[in-house]
Amino acid sequence: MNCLVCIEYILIGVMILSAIFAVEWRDLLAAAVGMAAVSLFASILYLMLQAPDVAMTEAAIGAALSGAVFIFAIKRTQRFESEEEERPGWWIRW
Amino acid sequence: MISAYYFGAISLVLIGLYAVLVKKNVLKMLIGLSIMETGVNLLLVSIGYIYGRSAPILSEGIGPNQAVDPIPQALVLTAIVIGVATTAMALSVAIILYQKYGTLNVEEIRRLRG
Amino acid sequence: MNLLMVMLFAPLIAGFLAWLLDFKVIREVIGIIGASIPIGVLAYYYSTVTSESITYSLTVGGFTLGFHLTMLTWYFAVIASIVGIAMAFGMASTSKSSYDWLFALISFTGVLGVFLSSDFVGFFLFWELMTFGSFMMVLKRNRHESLKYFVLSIIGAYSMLVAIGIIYAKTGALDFNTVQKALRLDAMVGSISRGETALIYTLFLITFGVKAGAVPLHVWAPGAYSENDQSYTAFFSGALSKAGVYGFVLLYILMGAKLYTALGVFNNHLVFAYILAWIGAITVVVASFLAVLQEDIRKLFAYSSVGQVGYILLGLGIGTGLGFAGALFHVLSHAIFKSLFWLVTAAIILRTGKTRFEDLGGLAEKMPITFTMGLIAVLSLAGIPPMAGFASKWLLYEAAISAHMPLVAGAIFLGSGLAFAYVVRFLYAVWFGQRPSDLDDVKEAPLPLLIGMVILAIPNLVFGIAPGLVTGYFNRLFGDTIVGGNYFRLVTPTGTYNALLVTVILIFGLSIAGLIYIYGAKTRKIPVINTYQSGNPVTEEYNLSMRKNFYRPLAEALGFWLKYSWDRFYERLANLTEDFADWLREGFYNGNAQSYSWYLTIVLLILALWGVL
Amino acid sequence: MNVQYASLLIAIPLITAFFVPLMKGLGEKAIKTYVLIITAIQAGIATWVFEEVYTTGKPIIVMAGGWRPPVGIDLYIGPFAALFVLIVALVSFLMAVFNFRAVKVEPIDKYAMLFLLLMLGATGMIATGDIFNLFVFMEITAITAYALTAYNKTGEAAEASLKYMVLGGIGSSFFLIGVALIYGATGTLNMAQIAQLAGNINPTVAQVALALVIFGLAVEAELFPLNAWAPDAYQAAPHPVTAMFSAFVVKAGIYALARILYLMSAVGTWKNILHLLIAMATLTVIVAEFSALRQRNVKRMIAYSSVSQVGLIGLAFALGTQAGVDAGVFQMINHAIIKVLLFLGVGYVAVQLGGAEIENFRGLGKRMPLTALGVTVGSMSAVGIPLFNIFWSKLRIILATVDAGYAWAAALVLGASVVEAVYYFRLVHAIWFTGEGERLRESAPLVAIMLLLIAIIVAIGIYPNYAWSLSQKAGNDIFNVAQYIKNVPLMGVGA
Amino acid sequence: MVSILKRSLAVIMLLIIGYWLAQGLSGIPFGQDKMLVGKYYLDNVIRQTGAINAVTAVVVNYRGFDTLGEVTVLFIASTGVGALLWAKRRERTAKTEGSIVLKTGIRLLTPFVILFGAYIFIHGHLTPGGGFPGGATIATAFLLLYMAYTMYEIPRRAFENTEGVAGMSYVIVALIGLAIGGYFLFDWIWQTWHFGVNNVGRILSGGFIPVIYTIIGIKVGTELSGIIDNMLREEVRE
Repeated sequence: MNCLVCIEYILIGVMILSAIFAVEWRDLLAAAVGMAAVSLFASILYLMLQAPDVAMTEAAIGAALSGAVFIFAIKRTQRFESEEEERPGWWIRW
Repeated sequence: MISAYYFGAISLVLIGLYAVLVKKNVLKMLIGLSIMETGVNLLLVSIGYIYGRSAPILSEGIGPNQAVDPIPQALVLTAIVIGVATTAMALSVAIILYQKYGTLNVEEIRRLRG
Repeated sequence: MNLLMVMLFAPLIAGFLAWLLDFKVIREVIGIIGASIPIGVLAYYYSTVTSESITYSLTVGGFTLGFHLTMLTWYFAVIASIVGIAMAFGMASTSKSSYDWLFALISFTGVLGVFLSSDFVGFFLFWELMTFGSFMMVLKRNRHESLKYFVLSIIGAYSMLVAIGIIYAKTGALDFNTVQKALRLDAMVGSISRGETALIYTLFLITFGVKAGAVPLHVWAPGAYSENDQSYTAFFSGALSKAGVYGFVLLYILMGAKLYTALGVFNNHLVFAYILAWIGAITVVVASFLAVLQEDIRKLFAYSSVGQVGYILLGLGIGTGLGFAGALFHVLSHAIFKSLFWLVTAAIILRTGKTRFEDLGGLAEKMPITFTMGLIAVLSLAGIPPMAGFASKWLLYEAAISAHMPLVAGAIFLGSGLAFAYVVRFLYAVWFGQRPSDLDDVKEAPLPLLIGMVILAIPNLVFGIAPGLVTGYFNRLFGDTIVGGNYFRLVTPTGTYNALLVTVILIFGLSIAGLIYIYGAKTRKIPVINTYQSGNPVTEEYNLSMRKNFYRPLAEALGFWLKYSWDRFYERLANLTEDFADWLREGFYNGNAQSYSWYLTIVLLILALWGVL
Repeated sequence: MNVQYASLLIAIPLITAFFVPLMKGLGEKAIKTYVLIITAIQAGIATWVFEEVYTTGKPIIVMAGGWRPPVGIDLYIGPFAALFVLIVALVSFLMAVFNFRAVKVEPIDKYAMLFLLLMLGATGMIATGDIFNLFVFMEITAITAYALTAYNKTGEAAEASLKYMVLGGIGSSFFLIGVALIYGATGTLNMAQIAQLAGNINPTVAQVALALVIFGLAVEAELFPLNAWAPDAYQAAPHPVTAMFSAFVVKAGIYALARILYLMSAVGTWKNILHLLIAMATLTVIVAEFSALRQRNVKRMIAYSSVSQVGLIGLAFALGTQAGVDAGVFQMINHAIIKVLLFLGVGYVAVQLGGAEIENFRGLGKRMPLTALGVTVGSMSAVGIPLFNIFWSKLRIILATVDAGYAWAAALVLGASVVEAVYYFRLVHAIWFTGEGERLRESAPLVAIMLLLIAIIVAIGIYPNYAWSLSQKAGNDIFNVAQYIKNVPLMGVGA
Repeated sequence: MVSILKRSLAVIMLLIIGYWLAQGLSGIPFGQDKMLVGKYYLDNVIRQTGAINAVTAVVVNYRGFDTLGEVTVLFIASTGVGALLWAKRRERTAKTEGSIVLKTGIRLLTPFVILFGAYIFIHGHLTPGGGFPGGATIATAFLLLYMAYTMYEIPRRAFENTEGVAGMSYVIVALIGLAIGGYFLFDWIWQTWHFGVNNVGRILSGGFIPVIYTIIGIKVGTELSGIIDNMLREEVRE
């Protein structure tokens, strides 16, 4: 196993982790940032998959603009998920 | 055994779908959809990857036999833009919903039923 | 353009013209002309049709619609046409609306088309057209009743559609000739399984049963017949319900052999026919009892119609040549006497505006011609010679006896008795007795209506005195001597009926009685007053008279049975369905976007399990 | 004339939609007239294409960029596409007339753009011969539909749009996964080439890919249980848009479904997918009919009815026989006509009387007799009464269904149709035999449209031969995959 | 409790679906050469389109129809957002002005960011990037302006018109192709005029790709800025 594969695995792992965080975080702002992070990691992966065009587009549109639009929408609605949702699982409580 | 990229892509799709299925907040569901789209895009690009080849930019030193498949990349370019378009539409709908219903909980947004 | 098509579409076109040219007299004239063309064409074709059948075909939507005029279809078409023209005359007086003309004549075309079609597509098409026209007639007057009629008709139509579909899938054909040949062949080969045959049979049974008004699918009939223009009801009950009967005849022709081999024999009777016979018998008994208990003229005749069609089914179900002859004869006689009844009812309602027995009485003096017509109808229905009704019932009875079906014969007898019971009531309560004071200025029925009645009364007498005219036609139709004798005499294996002789004797006896009545008895005219309660004041709670609750003791005796009503059963079923619909709707379309995405995931899961397992 | 000019079908709506922002200041009337003119032009082009395809009998293959497929994207305008592009254009034209009355909510210029692009999306979906291009056009249609559903900007509209969006989003994501799998397995995106290569795909991949693609399209095609968005969207959308949804947006989805289904018929698990689709279609009909039964809102009721009729089309397409496909196409034509009529009538009543609740329909026969006539004819046709057009297609479908050996499906569908008959019956009764009211003035153009549609309905009902022969040709276009492959001038890349 | 059940049910279902998808994907080996049409593109891209970047050539030229649709989708999104968030009068409601560092920085940066975006889309046929990221970069410039200044608003009318004109020009370029070469979206600059044939690998080559990418870049930039603008302005009632 060479180092590049290592990095790949780590990146994919982190991407999945941030996806989980994006889904589980109750603070929607944080969740939107998490989503943008997923896009960002994905764009690095695109780069590793020899797709620089896609990487650029994903970074510019998927991560930056999409995240920004999400943040604006959150600003115009509500920041937290409503309260009747039960306490999140142990893996997220910290 | 499938590749790590496939694994990552499918995981993203499933995590996104999970958010749609379980999270009651509309914005959370939309985040889920967005993550799903990212996953699908990743899948498409990884299908086009070929070991040991470089990006399909045929400048000096890179001939037609040293480049990866350009088609999935072209498709993903389109798909990303479509994804952001959907997201923007969805978010403006969510804003209207919040104005009219005062909540973003899908269980309360159900005037149309039956 | 073929003359057959002219005849078929003349009523339809006349209907549309009458609807468009909605002016008082023009409308009626167009309608009557349109309705009288078919009988003219049929008369023209009489000599041709006895030697060969006439066919014609159209191509519509990739389907070929074939039409044929054979001896059988000619017979049915003539019945429909006679009733149709009588209806047109009746409607000229009773109906003031172009809407009625349009849909009545549409259904006329529908009925003719059903009789003339020689393939399933045309048959179904005209079947629907006829249903549609009659449904629109009911819809205008009563929503609840029309809904019942509608739902049952649709169920019937769709059953037929599925049955036709199965036949098409099995034989690859839709025209009667090919289907008949294929099914006859299949009776030997047996590639259509028993279950499938039974399914087709059941589906057709539902379809034709609905239209013929066989118990338990009769629930639409009383309401639809009574909540209607009574002139149209003459056609509805007289001709349209015969389409169901024709369907059963067709069933015999097309798949008799197949049904025989597939379903077998029980007690020396064909099973499928036996079922039909019993349905007929039950219909006769149930409907006749219910008819007796009615307090409304329209309801009474409505149930009576249901019951009389039961006779026809019963005759068909006997399954012998004689049974067929009786049934087909009864088709004719029921059409003419029941339509006559309805026209008489129409006249009564037109002139008095009343429909309940308790409000009527003593009209014989005011409407003598109508009364005479009513009398003819009563005699015919009750099966008193020398009317057509007697001849046909006699044939049916003979058929039941010779086929060794005593129970069925009993049903015929019981039905006749009950029929007598209710017509007597009609005869007395409407025409005789004390006349309510508000009916003192009632006038005779208008001329067109009388013409219509006369058109129907004449065949009643003619075919009553010369029943051999009809049976002779049947003999040619079957190509075999089923009922012997000449014009006036009917000879069957078990008995003989000489109509002319009976008539002569009857006229002779009646004249003697008349002479005695006029000259012999000392009569005095006294005003009729309500005195037959032995001087006791009549209390409202137990007021039994010929006009009111006359058969109440019977109703009390039948109380246990009357508790169960098919009508209520269906209503409950309908309510259950609606509740189920609500439950389904609220449960599935619950408004939650999340649940909807769960549905999507479940479908994915199904797909996945499919792939994984 | 160069057949490549058929690409104007795509170009005209696009360029005109892009032009709308420039005429923002001209006011509402001008923009609506503009849309009317554009749809008329589009209808003209579509008529030309239709003529061309049906007189020569050859499909028009538009090759974008001059690249022969599979290198470039081709538009395959065969008999089916020619017919349906024409229907799309005509329906849009009629609805552009209806816009004058029905759409009052600002901003009209945006509405006009979305309206034109909805037409474009459906046209593209029907015409395209490339599976990813299909996805793009599907998204154009879907996103336009999301926007138009929410266009009224009420809470209900936004809610309906949200549901549509969530379900559509999931559907399109999985569709794209399916496309990715197909691409990965065959290396091409051209439908004809996929059909050529379909038999060689690894069976597992083929099974997953076909299932996912069908799943994604079934969401658009409103098959149970993926149709939960449909009644809401139909109810909340502006009236002309609802008619367009029912008349061609769904049709485009179901066409795409059928097209891909038959293209992939070489796949091993094809029969299983057919069984599943038949079950889904049958359930669609049943559930939708029952749901419509006690509906108070007539627009929603007709929406359910539309869903059920579409289920019928789905059933016909899923039979896997030539007869079934022909019958399905026939039903598509007829259904488009009657649903335009019904939604036009109901929408007009809702505009005039302030709502589509059944109460507003009482006495309609006296208040707006011609509209009432339109709704009545539409209802009677929907039930399948002879002399109206749906009768023929329903008959064809039932015969085909039984012929294919699915008598139970036919029986269930017909059983559900009894329910349909009941609720239409109630509507017709409420219109003609209850209630009273003053006679209102009815708009002449709308009445003219309704009378035209009634005439077409009755004409097809009495003389279905022409429409039937058209649908046979169109059905053959879908069913006969070998012919389709032969018609596309494939370049022979890799094959 | 119900919720935990629901969650676990969802997880189980998703795992099964995931397994199924993975099973399907296992039939498509990762990293292997599976190209069919792609190979053709790589072999012929320079000769046929004059672009070095094969992805760009595929996006704009070979599969130009997709891109046209893609541009339309974005146009729909901006239109749709505009239609949905429309109100008689709207204003920005941001309270906090950006810090002085941010303001100054952005004032300095904006022209460069826009220039960079333009660079990206003009060089689309040579280097990675193209109209979409380029346009997005331009939009980012406006996003930064919005963030820094509470009162800043884009010239909306002009932007919308630009959007429309850009879209129209795209279609017109395609229609010129139809008129000149007989095919919609035909690359008339390269294939008919043979413009820049000797220039492959430099900016003045690639047929209509730079033209279209410029159009797309402008269009995407204005559209995305329009979306941002629409999201940020809220309805005000007098």
